[in-house]
Amino acid sequence: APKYECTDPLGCVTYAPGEPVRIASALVISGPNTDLGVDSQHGVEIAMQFRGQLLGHDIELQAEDDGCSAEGGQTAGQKIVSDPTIVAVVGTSCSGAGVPMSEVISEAGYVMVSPSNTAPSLTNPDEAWKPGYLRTAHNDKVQGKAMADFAYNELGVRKAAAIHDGDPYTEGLAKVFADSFEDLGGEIVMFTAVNKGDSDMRPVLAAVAAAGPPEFLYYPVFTAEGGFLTKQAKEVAGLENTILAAADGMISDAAIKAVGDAGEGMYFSGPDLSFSGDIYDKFLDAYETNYGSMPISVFHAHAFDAANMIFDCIEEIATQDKDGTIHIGRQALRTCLYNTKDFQGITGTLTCNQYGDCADPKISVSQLQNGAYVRIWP
Amino acid sequence: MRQRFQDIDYLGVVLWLLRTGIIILVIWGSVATIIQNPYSSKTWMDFIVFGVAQGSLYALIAIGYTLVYGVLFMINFAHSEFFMSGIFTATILLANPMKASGFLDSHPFVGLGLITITAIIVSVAIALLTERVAYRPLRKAPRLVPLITAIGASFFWQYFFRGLFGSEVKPFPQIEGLIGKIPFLGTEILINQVVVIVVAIIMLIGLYIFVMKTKIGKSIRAVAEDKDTAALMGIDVDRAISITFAMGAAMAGIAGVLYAMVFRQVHFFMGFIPGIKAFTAAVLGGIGSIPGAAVGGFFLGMFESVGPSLFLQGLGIPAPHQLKDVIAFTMLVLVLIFRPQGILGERLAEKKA
Amino acid sequence: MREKQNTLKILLKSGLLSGVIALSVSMIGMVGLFSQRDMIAGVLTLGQLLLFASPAAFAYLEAVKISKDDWRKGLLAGLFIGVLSAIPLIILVIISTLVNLRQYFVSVSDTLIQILTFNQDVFLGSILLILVMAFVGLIAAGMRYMPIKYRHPIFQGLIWTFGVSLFSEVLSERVRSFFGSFITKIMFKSRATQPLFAIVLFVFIAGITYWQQGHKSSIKDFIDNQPPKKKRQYQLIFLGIGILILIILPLILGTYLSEVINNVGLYILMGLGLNIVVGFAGLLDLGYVAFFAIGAYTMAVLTSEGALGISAFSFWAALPFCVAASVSAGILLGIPVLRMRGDYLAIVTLGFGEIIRIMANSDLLKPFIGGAQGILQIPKPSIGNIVLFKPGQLYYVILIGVLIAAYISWRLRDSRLGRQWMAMREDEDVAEAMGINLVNTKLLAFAIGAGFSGLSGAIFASKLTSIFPHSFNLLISINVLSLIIVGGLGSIPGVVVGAAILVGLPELLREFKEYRLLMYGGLLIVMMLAKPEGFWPSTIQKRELHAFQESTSGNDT
Amino acid sequence: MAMLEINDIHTYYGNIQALRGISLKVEQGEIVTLIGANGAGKTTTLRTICGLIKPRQGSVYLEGENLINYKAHEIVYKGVAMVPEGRGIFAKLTVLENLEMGAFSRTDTKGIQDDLEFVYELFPRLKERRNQVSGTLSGGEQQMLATARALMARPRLLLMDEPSMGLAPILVEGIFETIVQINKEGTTILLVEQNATMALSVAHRGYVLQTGEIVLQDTAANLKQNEMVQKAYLGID
Amino acid sequence: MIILSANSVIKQFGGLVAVNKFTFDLLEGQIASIIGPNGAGKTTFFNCITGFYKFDEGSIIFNGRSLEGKSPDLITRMGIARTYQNIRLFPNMTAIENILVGLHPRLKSFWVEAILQTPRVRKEEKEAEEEANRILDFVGLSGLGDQLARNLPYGAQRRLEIARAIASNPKLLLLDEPTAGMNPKESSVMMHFIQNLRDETGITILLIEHDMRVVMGISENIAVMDFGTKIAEGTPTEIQTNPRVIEAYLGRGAAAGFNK
Ligand SMILES: Nc1ncnc2c1ncn2[C@@H]1O[C@H](COP(=O)(O)OP(=O)(O)OP(=O)(O)O)[C@@H](O)[C@H]1O
Ligand SMILES: Nc1ncnc2c1ncn2[C@@H]1O[C@H](COP(=O)(O)OP(=O)(O)OP(=O)(O)O)[C@@H](O)[C@H]1O
Ligand SMILES: [Mg+2]
Ligand SMILES: [Mg+2]
Repeated sequence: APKYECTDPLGCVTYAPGEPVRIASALVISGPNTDLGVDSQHGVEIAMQFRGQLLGHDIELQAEDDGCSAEGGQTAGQKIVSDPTIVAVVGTSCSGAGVPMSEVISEAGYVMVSPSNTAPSLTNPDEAWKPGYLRTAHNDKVQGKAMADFAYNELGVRKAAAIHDGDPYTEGLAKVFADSFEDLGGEIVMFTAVNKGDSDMRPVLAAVAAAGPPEFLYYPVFTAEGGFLTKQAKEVAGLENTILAAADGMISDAAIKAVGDAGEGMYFSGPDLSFSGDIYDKFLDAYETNYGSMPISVFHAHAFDAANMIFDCIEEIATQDKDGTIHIGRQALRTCLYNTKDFQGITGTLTCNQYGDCADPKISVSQLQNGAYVRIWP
Repeated sequence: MRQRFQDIDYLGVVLWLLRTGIIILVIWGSVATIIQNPYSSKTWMDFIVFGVAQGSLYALIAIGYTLVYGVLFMINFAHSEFFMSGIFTATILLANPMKASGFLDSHPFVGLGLITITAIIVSVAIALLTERVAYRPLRKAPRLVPLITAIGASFFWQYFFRGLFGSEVKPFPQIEGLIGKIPFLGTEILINQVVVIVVAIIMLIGLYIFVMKTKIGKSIRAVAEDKDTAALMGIDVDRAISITFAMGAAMAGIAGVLYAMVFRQVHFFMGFIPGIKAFTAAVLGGIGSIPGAAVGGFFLGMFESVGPSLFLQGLGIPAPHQLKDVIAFTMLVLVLIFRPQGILGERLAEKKA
Repeated sequence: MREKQNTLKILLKSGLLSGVIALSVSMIGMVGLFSQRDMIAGVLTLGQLLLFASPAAFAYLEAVKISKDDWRKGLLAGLFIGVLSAIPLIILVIISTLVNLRQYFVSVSDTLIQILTFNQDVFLGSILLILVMAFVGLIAAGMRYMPIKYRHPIFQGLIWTFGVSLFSEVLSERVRSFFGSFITKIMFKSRATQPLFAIVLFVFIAGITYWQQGHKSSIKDFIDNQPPKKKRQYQLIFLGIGILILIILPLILGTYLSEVINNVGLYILMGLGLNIVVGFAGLLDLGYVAFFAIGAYTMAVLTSEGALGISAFSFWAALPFCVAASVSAGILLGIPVLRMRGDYLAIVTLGFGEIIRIMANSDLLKPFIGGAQGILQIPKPSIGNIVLFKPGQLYYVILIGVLIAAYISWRLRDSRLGRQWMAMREDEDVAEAMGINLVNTKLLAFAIGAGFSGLSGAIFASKLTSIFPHSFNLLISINVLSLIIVGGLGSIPGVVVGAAILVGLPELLREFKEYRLLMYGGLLIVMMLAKPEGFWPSTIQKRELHAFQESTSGNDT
Repeated sequence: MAMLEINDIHTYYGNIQALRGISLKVEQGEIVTLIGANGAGKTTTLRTICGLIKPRQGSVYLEGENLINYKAHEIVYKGVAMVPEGRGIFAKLTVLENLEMGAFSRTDTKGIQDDLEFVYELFPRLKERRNQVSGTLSGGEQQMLATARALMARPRLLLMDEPSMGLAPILVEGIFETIVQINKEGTTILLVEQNATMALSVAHRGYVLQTGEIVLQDTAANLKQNEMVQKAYLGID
Repeated sequence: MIILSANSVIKQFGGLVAVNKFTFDLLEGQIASIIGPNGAGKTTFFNCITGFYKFDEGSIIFNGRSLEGKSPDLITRMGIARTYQNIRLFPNMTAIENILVGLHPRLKSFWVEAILQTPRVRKEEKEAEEEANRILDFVGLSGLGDQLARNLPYGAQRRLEIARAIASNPKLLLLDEPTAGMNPKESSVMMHFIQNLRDETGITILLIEHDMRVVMGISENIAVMDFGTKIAEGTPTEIQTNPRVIEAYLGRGAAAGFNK
């Protein structure tokens, strides 16, 4: 038989018979944001389980840690690209890790699909976008705007305040919310911040109360700070009637417990989680069996979709020898992924643009009612 | 010429500029804020109460740093973990199960008592274990060595408890009877804040009396001054040091319970920032001094609570509360420039010869 | 009679202690997690190794306390310790069948119980556990009674086998790139060693060690025995080889390990700077990361092609400004803290580090340095048209930085300024009375230390191409301080050793995940207890430690 | 039975050997002095007796009981007190608190009160200053305090390390008078002194220490006349 | 010629007046002593001279220049060196290193030169080393240069402290109880050493001492201090017989001793 010759400009990955197709994940699986990454990793693992084999090859996952930091992202990236048998990456969890990692991945000719990077800069070619980067997570611009929309139009509030905690994700989201809300004609009475790790939020809440008090208070932070803000807001004079709202950083079991009664009636923006369909039911079953609990954060579905997008493309573009050896062109894989159109995933119907924004940006708002998130909008 | 130049105390000039600069900035900011008058006097009162409550917690934790520092001249980085371990354990093993079973609601104070005792026991046990394993063998080593083991112990315990109880934020139940507000000087304060402040003050005074008046307290002070001579008096130095750790840890354990009462959630990482703040408070007040730790704690709590709104808001600084730690540390520097020994620190002899 | 009681006390104490430790590693989830990780494929998992480590260690250490020479008693003791070690675990297993422990202790999962009971039911599993633990204790105690001639090679063999197994992921990647996948498959399976290879490795190392015992001659002895002129020649040759290795290192290490080395290098650079401040001048600085941040931000602002950048500067043109900015910051910080002593200094510098980080993260400075969103699009250094993109290329930039810093440190240490620092460190008042201007001397230490850190930060920013305030937290300062002390305070090679241990090792052990910091903490404690003077102590540190030993020996004996 | 008997003590600081086989005896009611050059090991001998350093070899008997396995603070309970070199007062504690620390090993409140009166009588100056923070006392007063504090333990054996060091001549006389007086009250004293002339004039017997070894022992009167002692320690040529 | 002139110096600690209007002149080349009861303020006076304490009132003029407000390092560079009542060597540095630190004010090299290893630095370092060894020999510690200061015998430490002090080439040397803790024999040796030092170098020496044999043996002028004030000044014979001094300081016994 004629020997296969690789013509792909970025090179090819070849798997001999019996060798597994290797993909990597680079998610945050240590440190304070562990839940986020572990949940996504489980999503990838279930996708692998469902797929079983790719063109007669097993699939193997090399799980790396992005540490939720720029350094962590870069190191994980270097580790991945030092292994030529890895064909694609699901990651990163955190946008901060995504920026340097996408650079490493891109330069080495690999491809990565992030399940949970939401920073606008990552898919902006004038800022951080690099060829080979895609994501199934929504862009923050969408979520912030959606929340503003909901507050202004749906709840009819005109005075709002926003608080962030200095996290890039939180800050970005709060900013987009504030800008959008003002664009809609509302008034932002205060845009302020706390620090990660703070516990006494009363002074800042009192300042917010004194500034308005706002009808609506949006703090898209994570569980710990969010818990403090929620509980203490109820205790600060002037904020008794303010509507509280947070974002997907606080959509989790732990968050429900952390806010307790104080969170009753509070709103949460986030990717639409009312996933439905057979696949998702099967997914949840598998999740429960494998890990003994229901998903702990929101991005498992995005990771599942990301992995499946990659698998689909591999199946589409790989060339197979008679003996079962497969060859995957790296550029071909990239092109295929960027051309993804109407991909039917758990998170919706995904279509990627030329800068890798693939999400079907369905943002919903849910309300905490009797200790459970209930989707109320749209 | 060179001589003349050297004679100028340019350091003094720079220091003068620095502190005058800070003071002018603070005054300017405050005046601007007051002119804008964004807050009612009730809000100001709130800020003060918040600050005092937070300060009480800092003070209680700071005691542990100050006691250990006074005796061993060592920054016990792991102290923040003594604080965390007690209440974290008590919350998971006691408070939440008691809440679930309804016991806590039917017997709130018995329950709270049990939680407190458990928290103290765990904190003290962790402290004694740490002292025995990581500090005692290094008592006479160069000073930075135990500092490093303390840092190591801090990491170790943090992640030990994370492994044990998980990384999630855990809720701490509300205690019936401590919910609500009471009127106070034209404003209302939360009952749990009152409890925090009162308990903290009682504990601080009690501890001070204990250290100054009782035999054990005096033996600790003697050990602090000179271990060999203390042994010559018949004092068991190891025991005295263990007691010191235990007292500090017990205070931290109580601080943990108060913290949980006010903030109602616990986490394996919850000790880190209060720990740093409390150590700052201890230094601010004059490390080694018990009243100093108390004063430092209250001051720091006040700076953090009132500072951003008073000093920064008027200057039009965005998100002033984000900078509260900047204020806290700047105030620390300011105080130390004026009083290098801290607010109540003992005069380190001007310079010994 | 009393003797017997004593024996029983020792055994009970060490057995239960060992059991509690085994229980702890199980309950915090380490055993469970690491059981998924094979060491020797199909034979031994890391989790098992961890579980058996404590009875093995206690049996080995305690058995001799029972009887120094009667090995039968010793073996019995080992057995006993092993059995006792199993008891807390069995209690855990039994309780877990009665109550759902997982609602309290998240790591006590069914998987853990299965591991502890070897997938059997509670009764059988417990018996098995006791037997296995007893066996481990027995073997470990037995080792102690083995003549050193055999014991030493066995230990060496074990250490190497476990070491290679532990690092098999990285090693297999290297082996593959050098020798191809066929050989790799013989040696490694996924992230573990193949059993056969493990055996061969063990036998080989043990054999070599055994053989070496008879031929005690080291290269050092050989050189020391040469005449002075020859000796110098040999030293030059070794220096040459050393430099050559440094130059070709990235080729040997490959991409990932080069990346690790680069990270270590940046820490070495910082460590060298902090070593001047803390090690030479004795000023405890806990906010050292501030200068790193300032160097990084200066580089970012000057070179970034994004919205915030001035972009007119190349990496090389910006570098002096970065160093200058850090040096100025060093002096600026130095002035208010000059009169503070000891730990007052520590907390104020800590505050300074936090102030810098918070300001960088603040909305106040966001228009200038990006706030939480950081600064993106920082170009990598380039020489001519070649962009130093790969870790293996950036390596040389870092290497040159480290060499320059090390050279400066070394020269300064032996200079008049070095003596000034040393004197100040020993006794500030007297140093001043010796005519030393404390202000200048301290400020110089801060400034030079800050300069190294700024350089490191500048390279860091360029290496990462994007920086976020988050990267400049207190942990970095703590890490740098720890590494210079673990390496040996005041020692220049110590910085390298310390960075390799505290930065390189955790980097390679990424798979320990959330237990990395726990192990890091434990490691710090163990290392300081074992080697309070550090791994490569400076002369002065040795002297101080000597004083420490002299004064403690009295209390210990 | 001798009050104190030490046999063949070898004490080390790390690897430096400070004592090379010291043996000496102090009988009940005696004042015994140890003289020797700087670094001869006098302080080390006292520290070994009271347990602050443990010897590698040798034994220390107090009225027949071996002290080697006791820690320093336990030895205090056996009736040994020391006035350490450089006085070692607790500078931040008041005079009274210092004295109370001296009685730390005792629980008989009444006895302590009596002894307090006794030392106040011995050193009326301390009574005047009882509430002063002791760090601000003058050198001589601090020396009185250190001695008084040791007496508060009501020791049977009192070890004194250079009580006259750094004191004004007028105080030196006073200190030696006090030593004699304490001894008369029934306390056995082992005295280390540089001021050999004075020491030998109050002591009953003396030992001469040289680089960690006893080179001479005799009655105080004889030692005073000894030519070698005169030359080496009394400065009489 | 008067080299040091203190005029009505006052130093207070809180309410305590440690030095009270102390006036004292020191002639160049003299060996003079300050004596007085414990706590009289002698060491405090030394600390005022050397800039360790800022005195509250009065003036101290050294070689025509006021010492007021000067920092210790400057004062050392002006030519005053001292030793301490409790030896304060740099314990973990060797004897030679201690002296090299003492030589500091005489060295000129700049730290940048040290990095570049300019010939000037090398020359200076070499000379400094030689000078340090010379001083070591002079104080009689030849061969002990590589010993850690901490490990030296007590007497040697005292000498090393003096060596370190004279390394800066001072015009005035302040010695605080140089014979404390020495036996009579050792004190005599030290006494002769001090006398020699002055005779050979012409340096002015001011010492504080409680050992009357030393004080009376070598001092040319003695000031007696009590409660911070000067209660007497004069030659040894004058002082020995001064009733106020006997009353406050010497005691009858010591005074009687001199008369023997
Ligand atoms: N902490 C220590 N570390 C090391 N060596 C020591 C220590 N203390 C004392 N030495 C050494 O032990 C020896 C005996 O010292 P010791 O203090 O007992 O002498 P001494 O007779 O009391 O002298 P002095 O008259 O100076 O008080 C000396 O050589 C001294 O250097
Ligand atoms: N830093 C200080 N703070 C407060 N009081 C001090 C300080 N330094 C010295 N004193 C007090 O000043 C007085 C004089 O002390 P100084 O040390 O000068 O005495 P001295 O004459 O040297 O005595 P001695 O002969 O005992 O050394 C003493 O009462 C002392 O307690
Ligand atoms: Mg002595
Ligand atoms: Mg004095």
